[in-house]
Amino acid sequence: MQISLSGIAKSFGTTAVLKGVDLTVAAGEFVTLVGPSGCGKSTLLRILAGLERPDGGRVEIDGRDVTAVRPADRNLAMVFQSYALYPHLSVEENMMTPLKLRDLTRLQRLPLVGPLLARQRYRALRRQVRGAAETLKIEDLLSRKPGQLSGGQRQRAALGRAMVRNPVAFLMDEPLSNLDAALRVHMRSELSQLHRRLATTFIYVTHDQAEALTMSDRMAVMMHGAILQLGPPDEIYNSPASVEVARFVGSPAINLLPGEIDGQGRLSVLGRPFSWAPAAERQPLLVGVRPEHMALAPEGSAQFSGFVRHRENLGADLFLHLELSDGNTKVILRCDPAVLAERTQGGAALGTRVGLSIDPQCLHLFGSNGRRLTSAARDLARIA
Amino acid sequence: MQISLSGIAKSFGTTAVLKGVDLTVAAGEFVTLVGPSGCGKSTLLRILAGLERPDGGRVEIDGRDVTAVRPADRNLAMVFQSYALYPHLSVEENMMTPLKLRDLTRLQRLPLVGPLLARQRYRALRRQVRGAAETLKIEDLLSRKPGQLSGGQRQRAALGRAMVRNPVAFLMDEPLSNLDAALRVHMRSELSQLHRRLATTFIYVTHDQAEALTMSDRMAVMMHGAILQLGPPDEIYNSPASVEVARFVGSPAINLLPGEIDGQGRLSVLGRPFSWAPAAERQPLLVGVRPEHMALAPEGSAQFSGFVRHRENLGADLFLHLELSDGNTKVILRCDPAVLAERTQGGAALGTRVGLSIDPQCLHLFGSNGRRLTSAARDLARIA
Amino acid sequence: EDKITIEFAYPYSHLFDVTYQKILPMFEAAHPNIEVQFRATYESYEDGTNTILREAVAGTLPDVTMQGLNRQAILVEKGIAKSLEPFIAEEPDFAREGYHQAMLDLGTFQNRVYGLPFSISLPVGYYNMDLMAKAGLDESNLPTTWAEVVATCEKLREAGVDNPVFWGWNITGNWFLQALMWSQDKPTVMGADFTLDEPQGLTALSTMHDIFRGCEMQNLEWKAALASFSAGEIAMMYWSTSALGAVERAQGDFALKTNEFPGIERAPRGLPAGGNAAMLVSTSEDPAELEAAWTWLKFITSGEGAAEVARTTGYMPPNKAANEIILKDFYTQFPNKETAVRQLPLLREWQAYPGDNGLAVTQVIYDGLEGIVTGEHDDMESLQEDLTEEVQDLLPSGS
Amino acid sequence: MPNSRAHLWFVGPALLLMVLILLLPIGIAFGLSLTDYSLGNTGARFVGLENYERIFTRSTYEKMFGATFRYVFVVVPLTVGLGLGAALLIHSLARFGDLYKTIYFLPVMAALIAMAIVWEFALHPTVGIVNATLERGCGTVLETWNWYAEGCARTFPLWLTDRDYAIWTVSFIGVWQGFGFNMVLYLAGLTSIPRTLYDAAEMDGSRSAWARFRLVTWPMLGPTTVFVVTISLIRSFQVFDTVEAFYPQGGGPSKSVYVMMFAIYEKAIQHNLMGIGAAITVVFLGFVMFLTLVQRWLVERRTHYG
Amino acid sequence: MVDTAVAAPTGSARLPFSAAETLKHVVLILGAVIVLLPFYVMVSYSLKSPAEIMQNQGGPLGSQELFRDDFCVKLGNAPEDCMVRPAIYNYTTAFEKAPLLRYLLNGVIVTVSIFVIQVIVALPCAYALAKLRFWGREAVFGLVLFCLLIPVHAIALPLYIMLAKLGLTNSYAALVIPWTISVFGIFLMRQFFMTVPDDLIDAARMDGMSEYSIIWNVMLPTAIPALLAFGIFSVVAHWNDYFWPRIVVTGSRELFTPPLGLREFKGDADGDNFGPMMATACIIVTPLVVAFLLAQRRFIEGITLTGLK
Ligand SMILES: Nc1ncnc2c1ncn2[C@@H]1O[C@H](COP(=O)(O)OP(=O)(O)OP(=O)(O)O)[C@@H](O)[C@H]1O
Ligand SMILES: Nc1ncnc2c1ncn2[C@@H]1O[C@H](COP(=O)(O)OP(=O)(O)OP(=O)(O)O)[C@@H](O)[C@H]1O
Ligand SMILES: [Mg+2]
Ligand SMILES: [Mg+2]
Repeated sequence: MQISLSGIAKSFGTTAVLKGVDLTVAAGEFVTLVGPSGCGKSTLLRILAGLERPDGGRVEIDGRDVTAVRPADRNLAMVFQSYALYPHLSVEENMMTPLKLRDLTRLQRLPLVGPLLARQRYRALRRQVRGAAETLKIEDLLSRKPGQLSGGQRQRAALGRAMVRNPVAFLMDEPLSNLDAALRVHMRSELSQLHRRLATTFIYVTHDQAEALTMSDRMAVMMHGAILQLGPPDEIYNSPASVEVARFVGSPAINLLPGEIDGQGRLSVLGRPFSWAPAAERQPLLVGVRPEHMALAPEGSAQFSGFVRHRENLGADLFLHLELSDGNTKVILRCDPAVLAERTQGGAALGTRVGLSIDPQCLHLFGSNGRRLTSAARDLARIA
Repeated sequence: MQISLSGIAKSFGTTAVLKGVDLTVAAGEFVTLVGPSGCGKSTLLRILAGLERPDGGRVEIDGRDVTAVRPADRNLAMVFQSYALYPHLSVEENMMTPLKLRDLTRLQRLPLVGPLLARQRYRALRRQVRGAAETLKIEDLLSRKPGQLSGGQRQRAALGRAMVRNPVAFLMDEPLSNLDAALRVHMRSELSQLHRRLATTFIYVTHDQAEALTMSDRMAVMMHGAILQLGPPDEIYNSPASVEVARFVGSPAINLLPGEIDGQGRLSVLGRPFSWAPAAERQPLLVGVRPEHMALAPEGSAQFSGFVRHRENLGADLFLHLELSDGNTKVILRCDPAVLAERTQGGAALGTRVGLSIDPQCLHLFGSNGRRLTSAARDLARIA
Repeated sequence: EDKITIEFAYPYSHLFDVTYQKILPMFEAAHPNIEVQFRATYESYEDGTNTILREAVAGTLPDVTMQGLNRQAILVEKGIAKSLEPFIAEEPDFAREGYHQAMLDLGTFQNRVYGLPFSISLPVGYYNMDLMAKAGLDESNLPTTWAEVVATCEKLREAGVDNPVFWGWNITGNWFLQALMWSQDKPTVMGADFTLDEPQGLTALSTMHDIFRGCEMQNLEWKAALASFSAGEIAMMYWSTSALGAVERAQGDFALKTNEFPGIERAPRGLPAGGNAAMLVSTSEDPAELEAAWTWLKFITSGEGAAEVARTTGYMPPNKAANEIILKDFYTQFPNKETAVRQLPLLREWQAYPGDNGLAVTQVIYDGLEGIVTGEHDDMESLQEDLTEEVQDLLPSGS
Repeated sequence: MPNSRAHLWFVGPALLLMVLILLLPIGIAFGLSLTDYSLGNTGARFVGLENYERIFTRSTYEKMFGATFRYVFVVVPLTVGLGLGAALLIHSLARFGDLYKTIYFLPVMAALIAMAIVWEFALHPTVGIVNATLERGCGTVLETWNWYAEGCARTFPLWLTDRDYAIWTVSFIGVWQGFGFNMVLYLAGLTSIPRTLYDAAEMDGSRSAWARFRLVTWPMLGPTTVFVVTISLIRSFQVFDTVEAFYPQGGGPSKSVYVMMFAIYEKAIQHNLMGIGAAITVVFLGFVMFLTLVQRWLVERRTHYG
Repeated sequence: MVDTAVAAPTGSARLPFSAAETLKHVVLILGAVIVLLPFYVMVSYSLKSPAEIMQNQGGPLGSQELFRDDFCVKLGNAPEDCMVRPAIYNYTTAFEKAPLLRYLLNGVIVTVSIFVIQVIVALPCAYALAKLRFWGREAVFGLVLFCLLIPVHAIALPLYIMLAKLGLTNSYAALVIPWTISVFGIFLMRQFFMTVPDDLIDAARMDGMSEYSIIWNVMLPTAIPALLAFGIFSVVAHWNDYFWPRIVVTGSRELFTPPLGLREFKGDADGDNFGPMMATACIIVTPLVVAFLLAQRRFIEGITLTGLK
């Protein structure tokens, strides 16, 4: 079932938080909304859920306009950053709550009398809960209260509460951000697998780009209340539509160097001419190079040189922070620690001067308005 | 000034939290204590600070036994996970507090009268604070209250409070764990640079191995109240002394495969013989391979094969989760997304069967007691 | 047949509960068709009046209420109390029931009877004879004037009694002032005129001043005074007869004697009556119910009903018949209760101050007298002046 | 649900009751304060500001303000101070904290009307347990203290009926009754101070408990203190039960304990002069509101929240 | 000077009773003695005969010698049949003369209904003030703060007149209605609700709960500690209230609340009946003490969470 948001606008007081956002999510898709803090991700999600009413625009689910429909009647399930489990109910009761509210009459919901009156139905509900719990491997925790669970277990219980009712879509607002790093990595793959298994639409909000990159079919990069770019993760990583997107996606962040296209249409970076012409008008540029696309090179064959100012060895990767010879540009480059150790005895000590070369195929060119030059090197290379 | 802990033991109630820990930190060194939650890192640090008294063992600073000395008299500075800034004082006042407590008399500390009585001294203190603030680039924030600062700024203010007094050493208990991912990466390098600039001893507690790996001169891996391995980060990454250390350090975690050394002293992994002999007795083994030391290989030349179960594209890296053909071993391998895209059209789709090869030089062998076999392949390779 | 129910409320449950418990069976035997329902008791006379005023607003008045003698006027002024004249007129031999004129006067306003007194108290002296003996006094020569009292004080103090006297100036604010005024046969208010400005007023104030200073009297609150007296620390205590029960119950191991209230230079010529009177405040239009209320009212204030007052409390019944005929042996048996009866001829009205500010006037006087005890006022003439001015200002003609 | 009208149903009843039960009577009181209404009268005369004029000119009312402020200025600092002190002591205890907590909270729970009578006995000039205990000290070194010697010579003070002592005694009982309440509030405040702040203070070189108190405890208790002081102020301005129980008539020796709330009660209910009673009510409300605003303004700026 | 830093380095080496700890106990015990003094007097008097009370004799528990019950004598019984033990007399009188059981029952009825209604009224209002955005919210909250200042004694008479006009005096309604609105309760609960995460409420909305059931099914159970705190304040205040019941209950004693039981023994100018009075006082305070002991842990926790930190 397709979900579409069109022209969604929302202001709080005088500040416009969303400025006419359009987004269409296909059935079964995993879409991630990513963006810096305060850009309006949560607000957009809450509007979709019906928790907030937009000032303008339409929300459609399966072609039906639900802009004015109550959250309870949209059949969407939401998982919150803080899990929002009812602290006084056991995990089982937590998971049963949405079912009860949907499937039972008011009488049947009564505390003590209800279960006696509708024994059959209760049994059915309990079966449903147990099923979801099995999927999430939390059968053993059903009788515990949220206070007695660890972060990851709470996370799963919250998922369970969302799952039991077979919603049209799952909405998740930074569901992993309260977990510690290792657990976050683990839950990432669990969520992906869950998505594959259930084949339900997931709309996932995060400000952690690693989550967005690894899990989504498509990701939307939001900033200042608008979606800047929407597409599959590798498209966004490899062809960011603007400097802002490029800067936001990728860790460590993309290196941005000043450059220009001269009268002959030739590119130069930091004053150094490059050997090909990106077929654009004469203009100043920002040239983006990801850390993994820079390499140490013997001083002779290097395009740039700089001093090692800091090195971060992550075991598998080594990040060198260089200060280029021009004195005010800093770049980060990634290398394999083993390779580096072999090539430079003891591995580029702090303060040593090293050469640097850039693969021209991997340059991202951004015009003075911050937008990507469509004729950028890499795209050309692809077409070729 | 050298700091040394010897035979530190500590129990809370009946549970022994520290079981005789020895640690010597040289002057100016950056030592990181890393380990899973609850292993006793904070307790050890608090004992060093004097906030907790050990049940047994000695704490020495510069050769002097300070086990029974009050925290205030040890001249150590501590930065807390929650920053522990005094919320009612401005950043400047926060930073001035330790100076005041140390340098001023009771009379001079009086709220209104004090600054009048000791104008000179106050001016000197303020200069000192300003100096530290400049180092940390928070001069503009001096008059703000902690509540008006962002996480990173608070972090720096807390550092500032520690710095002003020129302590013998900085003790830091997970100072970055309350920051978001991007800021954490940034602060990592700032802290390293600070360490280089001040050349003071840093003792740094974290459970985030990325921090430990990137910042420390030496890192100590703690588990269950004991230090399992102490050494420079790359030694720990490349030659983990035990399975536990190997499993803890590295992300994604090291792949562990069952193997054995047969009667002829030949190694086999998952039943597949490898072509060299690690010179050890016949025994079952656990063989560790880091994700970056595995590679996709054409089925023919591959040592193992498996099915792609999940893929995580982080832009710069791509992690493939494979299920090996034996049906119950799962491994993760890292590859370059660009390379992968070129080599396999569309890049190893889910469910496809792929071949896998392992660099035998990069195997880590652990005996049945979990300890590293000292004659492991890589070490041999190095010696050679 | 139909039972008529009437509602009735009275103050001081710990004093009068027992009285009504004894009266009620007798009444029910005599009038089986009337049922009397007791309401929650009033905590005090003030509480009783305030309650009636509130109930008048709420329209939930009882049929018969017992009000402090000096509180009757308010209810009459505000038109809440009903005149009893029509019922008295119906009674063929009302006088024979024993209501004598002095007593009826206590409940008479504008020449119409509104209240029938039920229990009467008068100021008396309580003496700890063991201590008095230290001053060389016995039953036969107890002080009869305030001057003698002050002289006795000195002797007692020499004999080591720190605290020889307690003089109950604070009882309901102005009762003892009226006592000193009536002693000189002077009413405290005449119409809307406060008479404290006359020479008798100054005499009254000076007498108090002499007693307080001459005896170095402590400013005790009643409970504290009672405790001190019971513990045998106070030799002479001047208070209402009504407290006799409480005093006897709590008294320590000494001989207690009550005696007539001393006077100024000579025996008093009059004393204000304390106590309460029954008033008809029923809002019912039903003659049968009013009749029933009257029946009850009459029953408790006359004959056997009234006699129970003396038997069960320190008060005396205002009814001649009850006192003289029924209780003859009773008083010989309990001589301490007889003191008040001996003072009966001195019975005078406990005066109320007219107008809305009546209660505020009492307060002004209370505050003034307190000033004498606490030593705030030493110049009685200026106090006389101040009090007169302030009180006159609050009285209707003054405004 | 921003679009629902739910809040009307939620706030409505409370608002309605607030208006009917609290604001309407205050309105009526304000109206009555301009008249000479007296319960039981059929009508009332409009007298303008005469009632207010009286309040501010008569000496009785001067005493009223005196007594009220004396009470407030004794009771508020002491209940707050003792509440804090007790909370600090109890909080730092390793054990038996619950016991003390319960004991100190007892006076809050006891019916004041009964306790007032008990106090009257305890404070009785001669047989009361207080003076009886003091008397035991006679003949010892304590006699060198002039005040004590005088007490021994005759009696120790008539705590409740001496005009020099009465207001302080009543204040003492107010403190006795109220500090347990503040203690509980402070205990709650103390439990929520993060422990690391004390660690930080320790590391910063605060050696004495007092330094840690100044640096951490007291500032962190700021919001609690604002609340406690506000509540204590309101409560002590509203003191009535003790005064009425001790001095049902007159408001203490020489009106030295004639606090405002008692004045309202005396005028409006005892003397049945609703006009003046209502006028005092209005003045009272004005005072409390003014003080609360001042206190908020003074303290709020220096208080740290969250 | 108080050792507030629990984490002081001496902490772990602390003996059960160090010098400092002992000193604290000394101070606290002294305080406790002063605080308990009137309670000691109360209990002690409830066991004594009138003479012993007045003369301050008989030690802490009274001599328990027989004394004559005047009331019994006045009813016409022979004096020798009316000899009673003080303790027994005081307590039986408390229950017989004042039908104290009935009063206690009334007290329970009144305090419980007051509390329940206060909760029913205050909880939704506090919820709306804390968690809903609507026009006029600040004004309503301002009104709540203003109403906190209004003393009951000042509005007693206008209120009485209003109730009288409705014909409600002398009824349970009269005892309950004026207290149905507790601005303190609204204030306290609002502060608490401010600390409840918005997400929890949104989750309930997503689950299909109406705003109304959110209050009772989500907020109420979460707020139990705060409610307990409020409950103690409310119950203590109304259980002990003497002023208001005295004003509105002028009819039958059937409606008396426990403190009014004291008035049976209050005699003003004519001497009180102190023994039974103190016995009554003891009986009245006992349920509260028990309740406090039971609720104490969560009670303090409740205030801790209400944003008064
Ligand atoms: N109820 C509200 N009232 C006023 N402003 C609000 C409200 N909710 C959100 N905002 C503002 O709207 C902006 C967008 O908020 P939103 O919660 O959607 O951001 P976000 O992208 O989810 O950020 P984060 O990553 O920090 O969760 C923020 O500046 C926030 O301050
Ligand atoms: N004051 C205390 N009382 C009782 N147990 C304690 C106390 N402090 C710590 N512990 C226990 O001691 C163990 C070690 O605690 P510690 O805080 O040193 O762990 P840690 O390594 O710092 O963990 P984390 O990474 O979660 O901070 C834990 O199991 C903890 O529960
Ligand atoms: Mg958000
Ligand atoms: Mg820790």
